[in-house]
Amino acid sequence: MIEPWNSLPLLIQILLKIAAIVVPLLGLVAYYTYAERKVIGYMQVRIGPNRVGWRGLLQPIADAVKLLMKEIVIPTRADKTLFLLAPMIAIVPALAVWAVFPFDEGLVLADINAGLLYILALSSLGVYGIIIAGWASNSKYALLGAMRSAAQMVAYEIAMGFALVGVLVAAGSLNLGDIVAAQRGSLLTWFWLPLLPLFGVYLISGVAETNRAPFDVAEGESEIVAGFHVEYSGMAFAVFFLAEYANMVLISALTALMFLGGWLSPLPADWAEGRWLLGDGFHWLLAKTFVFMFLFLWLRATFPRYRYDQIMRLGWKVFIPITLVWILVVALAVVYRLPPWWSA
Amino acid sequence: MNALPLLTLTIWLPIIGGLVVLASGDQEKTLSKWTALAFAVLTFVVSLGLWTGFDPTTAEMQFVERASWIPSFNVEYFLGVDGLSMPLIVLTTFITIFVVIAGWEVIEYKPTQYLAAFLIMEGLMVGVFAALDAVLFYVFWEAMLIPMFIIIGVWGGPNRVYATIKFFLYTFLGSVFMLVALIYLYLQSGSFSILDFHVLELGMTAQTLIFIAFLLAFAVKVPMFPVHTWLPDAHVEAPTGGSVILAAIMLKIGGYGFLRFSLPITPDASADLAWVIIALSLIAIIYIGFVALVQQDMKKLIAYSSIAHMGFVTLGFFIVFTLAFNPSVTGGAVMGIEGGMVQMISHGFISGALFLCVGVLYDRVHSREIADYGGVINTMPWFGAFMVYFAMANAGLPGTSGFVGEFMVILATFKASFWWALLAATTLILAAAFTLWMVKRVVFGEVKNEKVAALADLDVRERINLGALAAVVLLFGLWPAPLVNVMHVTVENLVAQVGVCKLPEAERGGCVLAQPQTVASLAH
Amino acid sequence: MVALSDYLILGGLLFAIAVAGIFLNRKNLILLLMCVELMLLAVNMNFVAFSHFLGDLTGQVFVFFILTVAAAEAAIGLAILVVLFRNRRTINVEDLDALKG
Amino acid sequence: MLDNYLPILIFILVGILVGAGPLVMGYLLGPRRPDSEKDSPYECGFEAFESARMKFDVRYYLVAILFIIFDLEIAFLFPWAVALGELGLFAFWAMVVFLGILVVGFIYEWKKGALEWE
Amino acid sequence: MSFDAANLLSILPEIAILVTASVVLILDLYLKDQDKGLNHSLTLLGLVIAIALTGLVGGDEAQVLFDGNLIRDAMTDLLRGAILIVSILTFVYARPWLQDRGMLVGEFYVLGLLAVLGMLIMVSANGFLTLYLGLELQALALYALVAFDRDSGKGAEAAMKYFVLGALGSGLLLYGVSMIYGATGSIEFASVAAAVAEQGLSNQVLVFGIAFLVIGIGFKFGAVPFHMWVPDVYEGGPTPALLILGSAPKIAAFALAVRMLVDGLHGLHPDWQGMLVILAVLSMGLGNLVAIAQSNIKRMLAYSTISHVGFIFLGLLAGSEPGYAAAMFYSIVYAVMAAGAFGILLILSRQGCDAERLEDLKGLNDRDAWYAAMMALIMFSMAGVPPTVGFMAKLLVLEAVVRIDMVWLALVAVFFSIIGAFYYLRVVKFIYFDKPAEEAPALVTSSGVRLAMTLNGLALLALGLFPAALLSICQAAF
Repeated sequence: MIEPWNSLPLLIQILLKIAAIVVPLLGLVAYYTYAERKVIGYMQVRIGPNRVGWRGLLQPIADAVKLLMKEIVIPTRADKTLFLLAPMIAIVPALAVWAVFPFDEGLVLADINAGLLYILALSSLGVYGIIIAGWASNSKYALLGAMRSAAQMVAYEIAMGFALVGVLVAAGSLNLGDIVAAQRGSLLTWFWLPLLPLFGVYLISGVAETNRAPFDVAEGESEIVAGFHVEYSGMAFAVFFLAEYANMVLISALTALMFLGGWLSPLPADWAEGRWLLGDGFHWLLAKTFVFMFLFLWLRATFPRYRYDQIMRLGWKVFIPITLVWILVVALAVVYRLPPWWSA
Repeated sequence: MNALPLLTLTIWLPIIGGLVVLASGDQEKTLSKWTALAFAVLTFVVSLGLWTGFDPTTAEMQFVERASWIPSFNVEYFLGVDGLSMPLIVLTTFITIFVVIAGWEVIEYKPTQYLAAFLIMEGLMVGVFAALDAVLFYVFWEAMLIPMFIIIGVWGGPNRVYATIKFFLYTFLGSVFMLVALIYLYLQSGSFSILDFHVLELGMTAQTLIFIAFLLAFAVKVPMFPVHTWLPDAHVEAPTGGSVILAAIMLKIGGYGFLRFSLPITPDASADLAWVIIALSLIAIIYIGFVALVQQDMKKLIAYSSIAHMGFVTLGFFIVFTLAFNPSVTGGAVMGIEGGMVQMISHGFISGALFLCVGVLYDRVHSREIADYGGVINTMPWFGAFMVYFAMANAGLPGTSGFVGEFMVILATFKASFWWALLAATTLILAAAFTLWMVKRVVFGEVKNEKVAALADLDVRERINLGALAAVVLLFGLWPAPLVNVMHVTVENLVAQVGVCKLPEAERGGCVLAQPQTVASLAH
Repeated sequence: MVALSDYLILGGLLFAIAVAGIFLNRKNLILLLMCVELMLLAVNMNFVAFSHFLGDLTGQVFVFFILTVAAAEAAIGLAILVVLFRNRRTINVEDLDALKG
Repeated sequence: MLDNYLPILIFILVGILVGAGPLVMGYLLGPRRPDSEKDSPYECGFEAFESARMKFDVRYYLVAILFIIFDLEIAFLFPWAVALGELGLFAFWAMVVFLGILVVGFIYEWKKGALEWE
Repeated sequence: MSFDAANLLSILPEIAILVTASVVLILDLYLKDQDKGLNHSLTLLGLVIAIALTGLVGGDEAQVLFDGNLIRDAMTDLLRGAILIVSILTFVYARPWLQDRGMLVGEFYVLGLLAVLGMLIMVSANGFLTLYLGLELQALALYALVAFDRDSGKGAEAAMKYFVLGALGSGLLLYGVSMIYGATGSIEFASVAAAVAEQGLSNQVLVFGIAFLVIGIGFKFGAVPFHMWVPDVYEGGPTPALLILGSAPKIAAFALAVRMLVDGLHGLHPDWQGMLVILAVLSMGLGNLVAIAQSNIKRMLAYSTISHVGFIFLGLLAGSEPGYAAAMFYSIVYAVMAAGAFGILLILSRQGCDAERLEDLKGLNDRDAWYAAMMALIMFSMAGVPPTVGFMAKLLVLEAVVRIDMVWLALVAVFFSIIGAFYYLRVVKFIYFDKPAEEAPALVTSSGVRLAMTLNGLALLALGLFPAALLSICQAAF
């Protein structure tokens, strides 16, 4: 490291690092919303936003400014403290998880061994934001949405957790860096293949966890207006919005990390290593993440909304059995050192 | 040593009989009754073997049976009899026959359960007399309460629940403290054998506490003066058979307990506190005698008379200590205890018979009030004769067994103190007064009402019953020797034992008892 | 450095709050359930602290199991609560007076 | 090791700021024009009949309870999963037993309809 | 740890119960209503197999298993057997009641079996952790059982109270355990004992821990002043649940106390002895006194339980091997008595109305003389009247207390047992001395119940007459 950096106080160092994560992330989130409208627009043979700036590129900023200027309406019968606390509870974990996220070999703010646990713990907190929002609003729709959302997230969290167990069995570590390292080899040794069912379960659960279409019954405009955030307006609403998209980014990134080898290059290592951009690197992670982020949008444009009972059935009756079975399969494979993944 | 385990047989035969009768249910009542009677008679026959095979020349335990029961606590199935317990066992088996006969036709509600209860009871009572292991003794002693509780509670009079619970709790209360004392003794001696307790050295404090614990148990059972109140209630409410067993045998268990436990185990404390017992006995004799005088209820009257008579028993037992202080007197101690024993046995016959008499009346008229009767002899000459006879015996008429015991006790007391003897002798007047007055009112005089007029005289069953008892009373009244003979050696031995100071060396100075060399003189 | 006693005091305080909550709370059964959970968490605090200072993992394993049991307990507690509510239409502690206590 | 957690703590604080910042700004910049109609809960145009804090379906509780249980099972699986490679076959069979019991419960719930929504 | 067959062999009884519970749980889902009796048969079969296995794996030297988490010794063998046998009785008694009410469902059996499993684990625990897990498994199953009758408001309230106070008890216990762990650095009894022997009373944390431990044990036993839940649970809970709750768990609770206080903390005997003395005296006193005032027989039995707990504590506090053996004897005997008493209540209950009032026992002798006799036996046994085994149990604990020169305590105990005799006698009074009510319905019974009750009642008598066998097994355990 260069000398002036090391002379900075530790706190400043950390803050700068955090800024280096958060600022791009927020930008990404902002433009994710723009991308969503654009992508879906094209899929529906529309153009999408195109007025503000070149091809509508300033649209997210305009949205932000607009929301800033709006009144934050707090319903009279709402519980004011909780009402304002809820969006914060939603966003804090969505941001804080990135603290342990490795962007490249060794490039991580806090390299803790229980990284995955930390992520799991924090992302579970997000649901409190939603429940508290629904409760604090003191509105039927909000409450109903919150309950639905909670039940749904809870159901899929189980499936997700089981899927993660599979990853852990395969990787033998809770450290995200190690998990990526365990996938080193080739495209075929990434975990998506040996853990294919878990990969699918994880991805779909991720969609459900973020309350995204086709699992968006918690907000389902046509059913319960806007679900848990029906009473939210202005920046309070924007914060929820941010949180949702930040979570989508997170899920995409995690999927890339755990199943698609993270920053590993898909090209044969002995050949690609050293060649610019073809070797391992952050850009690969980014690219993989974008694939999944795109997938989120694609799903929304393509699938009709699931019925609530179908959602629950899928979570409990399909995913959990699948994951249980596959965990045992993976465990056996690990115990018996099944090649090519665990021959070591 | 007999080949047959006679004691075991005497205990378990009736219990098994009771279970057989119980199992037979109420379908074949007659058959069940005959079965019950058969078992009762059989048991009596077996117990006669004890009498005939008994060796009166030794104070050793006889017919001993010993088997391990709870080895880890050294508890044994330890049976044996000596001159004190053997007559009581025979008394028990004998009386039970009459109880079975007395309940023959009278009991209509679940008669088999009734008979079974008595048979089981018989076995347990024999067990109490025969047990030489403290735990075994205690088990029989307490177990006895269960059938009695049920007998009074189920077949008793209108106020039976109160009476039976009172009876149970009183006796239970007394005996649990005895249990603690027994445990203490076990821990001191390392065995639950009563015979081992007899030779145990104990400090004065321990002796006193143990004595009090025993006193509580036995005094309630006897019953002695302040804790006697359960008895009239229980007697009044109990069915005839229950009253007979209560008076004839259960009370004796208290007296027996004094002889088996209090005197030999805690002689020093007994000596120390003998005055209390004697005082209470005298109160029982006189005060209770007066109480009996004013009773309106025949059963209550007999109950109080029992208390008074039992006062004689305890008096006879504890007078021994007063005599022990007085080297100039000889022979009285043995006589006192023997008198008490004879009194117990004779009272067993007499009070049993009296309760049977009352039962006879009650079965016909369903009243026990003296006032409801009068001139019964006109309609029931047989009955009248028996009633008068037993009343005389109760009052201690010479020639009946009642006289023998009382006379011996008074004689012994006289040796100790003239005044005590005088007080005790008032019973001769009092007993005569309350018994004969009752008889006068019930049996004699004009026929009082139409109920009495309609009375039928004794049937064969009742005649046999009362007749047999009358014969025994007469027999022992005229010829008490066989009774006294069997117990004489045992009692002498007991007195000798009581005379030995059991305090440990350190406390020997506190010995109030006669020194060993005078024991010989005490014994004769 | 935080001393062992500090952890223990914290654990003790949490425990005391929980126990006080169980006895003082007269309003809401849910609160009661939460107090029960708090109590177990206070115990966990103790275990973790001891485990750390003893350098022995057993305590943490114990915590793991306590957590599980606490969850199961919460599950049963909630289930009973639901049954109770269905029958009595209340979860007010003071309304639970059918039994004399 | 604890040093690793300091950035996390700070990150969380930053997250709170990022969350609170927009709210504060929105509060400062946005207008405030309270209105009884506007401040009433959304209700399709008419007055609310009853408190929104209504009783909800008992099945939500059921899901919550099931979640607690399953989530903890997962918690048990985590350390097992990480250490499986070292522990070998014994750990595998231990977990088969564990999961077997879990599956028994799962089948029970399934057949009992606890997992049905409609 | 390796995959050791010896480890698994020794827990075969537990495995059997677990398998049975699982099978019943699953099978029940596929059973038609008229075939639900199969649950019952399977449960009994499982219990019988478990008993057989207990005999099969038991009897040798003590074995410490699973890295010191479990132990199988003479005490384990005996208590396992006792728990299983009592449990068989309870399930047999419960069946007609359940059938009568259409509640003959698998869940009852599964919960019951899980409770049994928890108890089995408790008696074979060799460390605080295993003990705690067994305890909670038992407790959770019992909480659910008390709330089993879903339409009973009283049942739910009882369950709630049981739950909250049970959890509180567990919490206190755990708090104590955490202190002991902190002071000794181990949760395994043997090492705790070693550590205690080393540091003794000097460690304040340890003493603090013991206080909480004893309070927790008090809660689990239902000893005064931690007894508040007992009467309410007994009154409100459905009788079959009480049958399970009131009988075998006492044996398990005894194991809990012995494992903790004796195996682990015997070195601190003077410390916990004092606390147990207080608990014992209060329990015997309050239990017996308040029981007299009860007109509800279930409440009465609750207070009677409390008083019996006092007696069990007498044996425990003696701190000697005979004392522990006596307490063990007492708790086994109590479990058998309680099973019988609740069994009779079940027989007297009928659809829509449980036998709860003392009056419901009226004239049982006329309705069924045999059951009357059995109930009388049970009551006399509870009162401690010879020749029933209740007397022997009391005798043994009293002996233990007198042995340590606490004669005053023995006197207090016998005093309260006399008071206790009164209300047991009252029950006998209702059975024998009163006439049955006019509309007294038929008894709910079956030949199985009759057989079980006969064995139950006669066992009390037989054990009273021949206590040596059971007693020597109890003594061998220490």
